[in-house]
Amino acid sequence: MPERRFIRFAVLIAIFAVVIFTKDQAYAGDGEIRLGIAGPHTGAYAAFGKQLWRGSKQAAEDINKVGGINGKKIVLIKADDACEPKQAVSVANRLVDRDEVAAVVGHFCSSSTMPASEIYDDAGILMITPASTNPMVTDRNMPTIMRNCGRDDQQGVVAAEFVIKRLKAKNVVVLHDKDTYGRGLADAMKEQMNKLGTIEVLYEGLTRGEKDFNALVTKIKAKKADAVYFGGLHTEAGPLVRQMREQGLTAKFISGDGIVSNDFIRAAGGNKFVKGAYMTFGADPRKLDAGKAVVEEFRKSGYEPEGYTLYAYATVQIITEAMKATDSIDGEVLANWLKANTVKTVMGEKSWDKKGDLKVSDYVIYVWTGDGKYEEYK
Amino acid sequence: MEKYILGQQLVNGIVLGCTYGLIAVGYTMVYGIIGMINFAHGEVYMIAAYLAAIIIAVLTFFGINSAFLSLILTLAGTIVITSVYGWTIEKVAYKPLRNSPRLAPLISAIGISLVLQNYVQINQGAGNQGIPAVVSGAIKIGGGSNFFQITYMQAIIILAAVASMAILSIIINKTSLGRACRATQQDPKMAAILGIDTDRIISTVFIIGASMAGVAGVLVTMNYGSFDFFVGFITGIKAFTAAVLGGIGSLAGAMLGGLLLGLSESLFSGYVNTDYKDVFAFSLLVLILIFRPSGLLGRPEVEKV
Amino acid sequence: MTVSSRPPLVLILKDSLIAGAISLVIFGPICGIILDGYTFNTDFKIPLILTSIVTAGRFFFSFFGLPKLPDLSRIHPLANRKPTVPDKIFLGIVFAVFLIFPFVGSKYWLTVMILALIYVLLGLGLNIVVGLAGLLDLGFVAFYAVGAYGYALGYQYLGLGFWGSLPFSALIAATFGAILGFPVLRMHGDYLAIVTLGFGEIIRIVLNNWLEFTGGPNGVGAPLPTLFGLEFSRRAKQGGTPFHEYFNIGYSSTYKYIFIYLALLFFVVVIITAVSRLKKMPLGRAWEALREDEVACRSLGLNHVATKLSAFSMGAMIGGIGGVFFAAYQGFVNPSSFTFFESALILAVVVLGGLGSTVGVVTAAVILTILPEALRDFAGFRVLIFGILMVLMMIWRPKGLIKVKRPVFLQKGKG
Amino acid sequence: MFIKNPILEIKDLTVRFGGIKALDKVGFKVEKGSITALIGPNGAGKTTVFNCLTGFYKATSGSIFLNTDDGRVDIVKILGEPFRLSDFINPVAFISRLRYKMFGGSYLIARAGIARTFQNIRLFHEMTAMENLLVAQHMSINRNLVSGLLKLNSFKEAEERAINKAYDWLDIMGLRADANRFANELPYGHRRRLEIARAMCTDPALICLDEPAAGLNPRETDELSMLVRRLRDEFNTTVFIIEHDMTLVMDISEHVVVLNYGQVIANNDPESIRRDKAVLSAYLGTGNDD
Repeated sequence: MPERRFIRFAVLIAIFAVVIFTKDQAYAGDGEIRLGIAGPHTGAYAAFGKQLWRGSKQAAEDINKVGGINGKKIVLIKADDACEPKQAVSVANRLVDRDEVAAVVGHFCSSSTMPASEIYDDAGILMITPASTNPMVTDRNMPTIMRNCGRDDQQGVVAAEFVIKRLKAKNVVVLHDKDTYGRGLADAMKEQMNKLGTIEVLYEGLTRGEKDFNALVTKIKAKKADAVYFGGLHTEAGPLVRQMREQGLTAKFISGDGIVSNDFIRAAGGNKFVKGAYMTFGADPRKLDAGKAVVEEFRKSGYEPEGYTLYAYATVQIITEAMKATDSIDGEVLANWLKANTVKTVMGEKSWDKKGDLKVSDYVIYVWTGDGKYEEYK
Repeated sequence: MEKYILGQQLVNGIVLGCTYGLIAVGYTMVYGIIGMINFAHGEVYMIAAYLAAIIIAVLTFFGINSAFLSLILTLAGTIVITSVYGWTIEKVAYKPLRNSPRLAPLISAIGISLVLQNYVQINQGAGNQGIPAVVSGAIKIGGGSNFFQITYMQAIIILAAVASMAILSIIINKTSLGRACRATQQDPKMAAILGIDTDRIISTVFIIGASMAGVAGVLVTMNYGSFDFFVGFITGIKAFTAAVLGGIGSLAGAMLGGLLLGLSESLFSGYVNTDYKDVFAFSLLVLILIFRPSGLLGRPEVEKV
Repeated sequence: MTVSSRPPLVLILKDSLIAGAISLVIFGPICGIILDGYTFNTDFKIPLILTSIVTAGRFFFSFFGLPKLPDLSRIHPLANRKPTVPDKIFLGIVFAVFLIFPFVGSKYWLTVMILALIYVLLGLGLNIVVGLAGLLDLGFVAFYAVGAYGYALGYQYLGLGFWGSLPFSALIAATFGAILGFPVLRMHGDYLAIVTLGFGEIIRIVLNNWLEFTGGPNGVGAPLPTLFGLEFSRRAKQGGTPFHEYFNIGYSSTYKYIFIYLALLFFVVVIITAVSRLKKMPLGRAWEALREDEVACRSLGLNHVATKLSAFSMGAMIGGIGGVFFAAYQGFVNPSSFTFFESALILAVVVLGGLGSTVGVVTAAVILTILPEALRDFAGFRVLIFGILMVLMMIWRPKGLIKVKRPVFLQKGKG
Repeated sequence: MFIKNPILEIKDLTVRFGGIKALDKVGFKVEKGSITALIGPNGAGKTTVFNCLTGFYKATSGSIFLNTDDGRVDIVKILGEPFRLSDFINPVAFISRLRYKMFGGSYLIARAGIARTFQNIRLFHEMTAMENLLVAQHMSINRNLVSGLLKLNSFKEAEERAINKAYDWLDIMGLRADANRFANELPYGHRRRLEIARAMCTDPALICLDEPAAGLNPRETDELSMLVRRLRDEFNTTVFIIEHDMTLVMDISEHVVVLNYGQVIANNDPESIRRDKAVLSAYLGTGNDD
């Protein structure tokens, strides 16, 4: 008898809807402070998601060991955006509403950070990204959106100065991976380089996810380039530099903090390929005394705190400090405090300007040595 | 100088084309036999890449370092395992949908490729994986700064492509298995009536396709040295494009399409612009399909009235 | 394999052991040997567990037969049948649930439901092309993108507001549909598929590379929708008065979502009605006839060219509207939202729902959007499970969740 | 045989598939209001003639003209023919040719007044018999989107009329019971009749039936011959029929055209066809008569 079936079905839907949609309403954890760790925990960039997670996890544990934030324990919530804007927005809403986090560490990809930050701004929650270097993140004057890493324009400038003044390169090729981060970086570098009076011989974008750049490399060769700047991530930088070397191209290779990961070596398929590749990156936290102990801790657990691990760690510290000092979780309050004060972190002293960018961006040049490590280039 | 650059670009294009071709075979054969786009095929290639790295690692662990030996063993091992993968995927995801609307398997294929990607990511980690250079060195043509080269690895890829094409066409055209395949392709029902175990044929085709993807996976990975759980996707799309370009269902077409795609990509990005090379590739596809609606070597479908 | 015909135990055992062996080959290397640089660590626990699960499962199923799954096909599609009274009750309840939902549901689920409704729109659009006209389109995301960018760029360059750009974007999307339609008219089945796929990619790449116009990968900001000049943002950005100030109530971003949701719901209802009427109209019938047999159509004087084009542009138009809402909801668009996977998802909505069935599309869209969110608690395994469920659902109902019923025509007066 | 008022004029119709000549300078006329049969051994090119004049094949050369009450139509032209040198001097001709090349096609022929059925029945299987007939009336009913979407009366009325017409045809074919059944669940004979009904719903001046009796049992065949006559007598539609069943042909047709190896070997009334030597030899193989 279909009639009944309909009504039963409809009623079922109704109940079902009311149940899921209302069950996760009131759920305010007491005696604990929740932080959302938002980033690509799955998907093509999960490697970086892992760095964020490891860093923040370590930080939370260490802080909780010494009594947490004014007695309240830190609880971390993994929020996966897979670097997709669509997911970033819904996960941001989830953090705000369902998990009722006090602050957010993340996101990673600038393309996710921007739409997500709208939500946090709206809800007045503090969001500090340890990795999104795209200027637009903080240029949209949202009071509670801050960053604990440099900006592409700062980074690009450093790179350009280095290429022109130190390497004395004449024929410079500028490449990018067509993505927010990579292209922003490449454009910033290009701009500065042009200011310094050098016009690139080639400016092109390769496709993310591809492995074969031989055609491009041959083209670079034809341009007689003596330096190649690449704005992008190690996943493409590796094969690119390998194929350059394989085709006997000796031009210098310079890139940004997107290749700060031992994955870069693997992506290139061996140390001999990455040897002598330069990159711009914040003063290596692993070298700072402030970080020594922490780094040791990581290494004990058999994990090399590379890339953004310590950035995430520091970000958690920063949020903790702000909350301790103000004894509040209101985004505006925290943000204002941070913009007025200086915080000691595992990465040294950090302080912010009105926009929420770091006052001192300590970008320096690193060079990959042949033994699977990178060291500051003096 | 110029002619060496051109030479190099041609080499790049041909090598890329061969890899596309090898993978396209899988698409084209499966399509030919059950008329379905096997979107999970690219992921089999990705699995092959991992297997290659794993086997190499194990071999070096047991102290086997001779290039030749490890190449052969890796190929053999990978082919076997990917074949099992191909067979299983067919049994699990497609066989239950054999007589359902033609879009159903397409969707379950998409599901499978999601599954495989994440299955590998969860087990092997999301990070980039690498494979040490097994074969190194190159044949240089020209001298000084004016030369173009074919690395031994690239040469191997080309040879492998040619060889496997030859073997496959022999299988398809000479053996009784091949005859059964073609019969099934023409008319599954009739073939079944004539006592051909069509299920077995279909499985076989999946196995062949998967092992081709295996070969491609091993060689390409050795050539580029790195891979991650995401490589299957882009390569898959490209290979599928190649298969269609050459006329889906035709072996030679797959290879031809692959080469055409590879060359057009490398020449366009070499002499025009890298940003738009895919736009060019796809536009080329559209143009060719407008004038040859069933690909370069596909047999045109006559409007039977 | 059903309970009735159970093979002898020996065979079952042999069968399960073979299954076990195969699964060992499959899981062994990938799960057992974990790469670590150029060396590896072994951990054979997982593969062994998995293998034993498979073996046991295989044994269990071939011994007891597969579990019977409930059959949804009895739930009649309401769109293409003369609705009877209980149908109307049913529809009413469903609609009521959708209507009251934003006021009871949490904001998070509200946003999820907004996405779901957007997918309903996209599904309805693609359903016209694939389900009715039978043209396999793997690049539908292109029109979605065109719609979204039409809104964002239309605001940036022409100062078009939300309501202004709805028709605008819809029109542009429809035009793109027609443009795509022309070259592909001669192609059949899967050649069409790959070409549309290529078209989708081309659109994305162009959006990504044309920095000067589209903002490239950085994307463009899209304004929030307004209602009679009332804005839903905390501070007025488009020179109107904020909603909450106008009614002087405290600000909450929920208002914005409720508004978007309701507007979206309105459009969904309108389009559902439109589509279900189209099916009973000459055009809709022409589409379906075309799907069934092009030659016969031509022999009846049906202009197949025009019909195909109309299907393409009609579908594209709906997709474009979906795009506008997406941009409005997102407040920001950039090319990475319009990848091939998006097209695949929309196609999944249509196929899973049951080609040509409107109710099916709605159901499938809601399921496929809620599922990944509901699975968030599984963290890393989320997408894996999603994939598995996709396959299972397909195997469970290959013809889609809802079976299409034909409209019934009775002659007035006579029986 | 003298045709005073032809509805169809075929002149020197030649079709080549690659090397082989399927039709070689075929020429004949069809009297308006007649029942004309096209017969010939298998592979003689009968269906090819049909496909040419319903536009599924393009003639290699030759001309086909259709004279309906609304005038004379050049079938080859509306199918879109290759450009000629003269077009480049004469823009008008050029434009018209271009127009037909781009937008022309077989569907225009149906609109000109030729309907057809197919040797292997081509119904819309996943649709009901009723819908099949409604699709066929596509041209005649109100196609205005707006009025349809808003369910304006104009649309409702048009729809009403279409439904009634469809039902009338179902009655004529004795298919009323099948109105809302799927086409593919109808028995074979019913499908044949439904296809004819569908063709008739386009109000053709000329209907081409391609082996309508194939696979029918004697009783159904008799019904069919009745039916064909009705089509002509009641709806004054000219019937042009391909058929193998000689008794049927001789029974209903007034004019018979015989094809063999792509050539017209006889073109006359049934009686004389019966006695025609060429025809006999064509059918009985070698030409050893007497």
